[in-house]
Amino acid sequence: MSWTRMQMAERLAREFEDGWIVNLGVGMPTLIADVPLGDREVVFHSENGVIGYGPVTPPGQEDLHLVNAGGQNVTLLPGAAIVHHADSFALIRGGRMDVTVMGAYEAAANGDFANWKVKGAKGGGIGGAMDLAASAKRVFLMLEHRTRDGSPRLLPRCTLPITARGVVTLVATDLGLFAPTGEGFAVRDLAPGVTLDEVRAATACPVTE
Amino acid sequence: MSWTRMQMAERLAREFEDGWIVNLGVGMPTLIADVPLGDREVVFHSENGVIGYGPVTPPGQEDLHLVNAGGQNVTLLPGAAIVHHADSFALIRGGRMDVTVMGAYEAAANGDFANWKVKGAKGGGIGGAMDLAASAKRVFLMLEHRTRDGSPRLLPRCTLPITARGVVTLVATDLGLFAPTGEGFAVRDLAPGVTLDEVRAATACPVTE
Amino acid sequence: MAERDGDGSMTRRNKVVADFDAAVAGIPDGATIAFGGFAQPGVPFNLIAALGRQGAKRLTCIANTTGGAHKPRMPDIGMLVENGQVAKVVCSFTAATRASDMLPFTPYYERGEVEAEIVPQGTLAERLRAAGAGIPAFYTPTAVGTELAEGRETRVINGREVLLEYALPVDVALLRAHQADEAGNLRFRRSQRNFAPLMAMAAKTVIVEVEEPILPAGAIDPDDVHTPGILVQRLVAIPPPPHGIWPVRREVPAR
Amino acid sequence: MAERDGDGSMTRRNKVVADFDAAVAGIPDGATIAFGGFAQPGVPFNLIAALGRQGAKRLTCIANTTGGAHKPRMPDIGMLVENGQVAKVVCSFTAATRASDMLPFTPYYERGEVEAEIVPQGTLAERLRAAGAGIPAFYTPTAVGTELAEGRETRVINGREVLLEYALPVDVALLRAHQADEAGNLRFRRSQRNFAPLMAMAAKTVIVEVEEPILPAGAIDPDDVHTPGILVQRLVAIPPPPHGIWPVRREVPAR
Repeated sequence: MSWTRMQMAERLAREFEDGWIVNLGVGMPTLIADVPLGDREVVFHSENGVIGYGPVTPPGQEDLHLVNAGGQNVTLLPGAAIVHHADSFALIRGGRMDVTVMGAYEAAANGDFANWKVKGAKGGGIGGAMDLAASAKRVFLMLEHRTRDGSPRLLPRCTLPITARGVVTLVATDLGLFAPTGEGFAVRDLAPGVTLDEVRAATACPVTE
Repeated sequence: MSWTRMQMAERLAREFEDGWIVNLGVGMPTLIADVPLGDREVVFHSENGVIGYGPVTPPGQEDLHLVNAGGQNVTLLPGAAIVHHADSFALIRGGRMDVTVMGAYEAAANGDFANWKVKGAKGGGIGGAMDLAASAKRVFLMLEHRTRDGSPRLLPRCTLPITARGVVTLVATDLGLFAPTGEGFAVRDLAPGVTLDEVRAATACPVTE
Repeated sequence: MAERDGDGSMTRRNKVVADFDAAVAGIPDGATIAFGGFAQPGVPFNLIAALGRQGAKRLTCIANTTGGAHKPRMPDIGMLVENGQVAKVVCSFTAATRASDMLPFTPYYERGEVEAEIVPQGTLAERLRAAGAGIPAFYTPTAVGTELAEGRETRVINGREVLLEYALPVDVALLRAHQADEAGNLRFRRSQRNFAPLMAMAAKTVIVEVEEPILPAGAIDPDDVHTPGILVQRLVAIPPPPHGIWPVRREVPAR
Repeated sequence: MAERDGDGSMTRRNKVVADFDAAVAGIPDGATIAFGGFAQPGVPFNLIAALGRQGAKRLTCIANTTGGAHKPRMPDIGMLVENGQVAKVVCSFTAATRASDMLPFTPYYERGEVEAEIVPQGTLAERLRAAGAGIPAFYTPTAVGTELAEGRETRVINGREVLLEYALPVDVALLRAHQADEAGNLRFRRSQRNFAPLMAMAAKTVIVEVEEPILPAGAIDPDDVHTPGILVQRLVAIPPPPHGIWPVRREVPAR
């Protein structure tokens, strides 16, 4: 039984340490803002200059002046601050993000990853991904282990144009939690009922325990 | 009869055009903030991030949180804004100053000037002078025409370490108002009773009408 | 346009113009225009609509995105593209974040009718700031090792490879602010701020649609100004809907 | 010092320390320390005095000036120099602006007991910002053609010669603010702001003396924060005089 997206979010959030500054990318990673963290307190940073945001607002209560990186209307927690885009990316490039969590198309054994351009496209969508990937202390990825047609997304090397070189710390997929080793991926956790053989069959490079 | 410092300030202020952003340096140039400008409105900018300041505060009414570049407690006019040092120098380097008015030790016919280091000193005082000199649209200087021992301060080339190359627009001294020409200085105005011969005798390079 | 570069004054010069059409009057063909906004907050919907009516051509448009993947659709750069006004865009997205979404801009780009320069978002912000700050170029670790850095100048500083990036100057910035005073001082509300202060720094002419009635000079405390008025040339107050365009709840709540 | 680099959180972690001595505890010998302030506003008088008592040695001190040319004299870098704590200063003034004034720092410098790097004020501000913004180097027209540019790297960009300048990273920033909340968000009053936000960006540890009582988190509107709390580690409220040191009218009213 593989993990749901929410379970992937919960599993990654277990890695957060108290006091971390956490940047959540567009898509799946935004689920993490709703994961209860118990005693741990982290500060969520959004690339558009929002420091200290909380859950998505319930319908009808949206503040239309306030969105997260995914364009969702969110709340502010006490102690929040707003800065402009250059200051926001100063925090990113300046190494203040303890972790950035992003979606991806591919993750590679050498720590590269790709999340901005699909095969055959003329353009793409970079957003803040290259800045975050280059400068966050840790890069966590969330992605389905295989594409819709069953091809592996965890590869020896990326086939798509990369977002940054050698930066990936952890990769959460529906099958488990993995860390790139250079040659392949090491299992950090498996979804309940998922076997190592299943992961190996779904991965294009060596998977070690 | 040579100009007083206040008359030098008044003469330079006559050059200001309506709508200019004006940066005033430490010392003599601060007098300019008190010159009445009639119909013309200019905005005074101070390097420490004060945009739109007015006259020096009367004794006893100082706001100790607010100083101009010279460390004098000043007032704010309606519409004033405060920015930090990097934004303040962004305005300077970004070419937003229509004019900067500075004191100087020497002004040269080639448009160089020197105002940060005296002869034989190991160190000096640059402050914002090099940034302002490099990037303001116009550089006006205010200085005594001669040193205390009678040596000329208007020279073919500076003898002291320069603040910037070839940037001087106008020089106001106790004897008059002058513009560097490359070879010497052109008279733009003379203090009442001062003759061209007197100016020539006090200047180390050609002075033309 | 009437303004000199960087023209501005505190109070006497009236920066308030009558309507959106007056606000965008005189923007010439070939201008480089920066548009504030990240998702909806800060997008100058009314000024974009007016620029469409005004008709300036061969524009270079700088913004985070070209817009248009959301419902309901609001005035965006994509509309100026459809209107034949745009020669080039400089954006951090030239495609939608979901592969299933198609930006109105994209087919024009794929057919080669509009040029695009894709720039990482932080580099875009920093290049705008650099233009406003008189910094002609800087080095950044962002995009090193990627396709974007191919053939470009890098160097190693403190053991790290970094990429040379140039300032991105702007002719006209079109912005939306929450409050403004007659001196042009601006305040933004929440994430409406985003690129606006940087675009104001980078631009020769700054035109702002303002959500609240324009305040008298001095009504904004000098400590609370987000963008100083000396950078701003034209202000226009946004009328209530339907005459003014205001943000609406999106049907699809993701960028 | 206990903090990790860039450590910070919103509210639960208590950033308020009991007194100035606790605020500067653990600053190690050899640290690079940035001091806020331009003339009097923003100078962290109390933290400087505490650093003198604390005794850390071989410090590199970054500030606009080393202070000390004014009456009455207030705690300044010059005092740390006299106290034998300083190896080097990085300033835009190493001499007083009036030839007739002598900075306490100057004779130590002239005797070679303290090193100095003189930096144009705008370059100093920009180098601090660059350090905080992850920009390792940038080009500027400032100081081109002067003695400061001799032997250094320049290039021509857009027809203009510009000088390469490097980021100036900081270990500890000592700042004075007007207001702070428990999350570390700061507000400065009037020209007190000056270098402080940039030094906070550039520093691993930011220590702030605060003029008003520390506010609960959320008491400062997020739109009104000058320096976000995630950059700030230690706060201390300044007691009224004579226990706290406050600005006084200067006898000589020029810098």
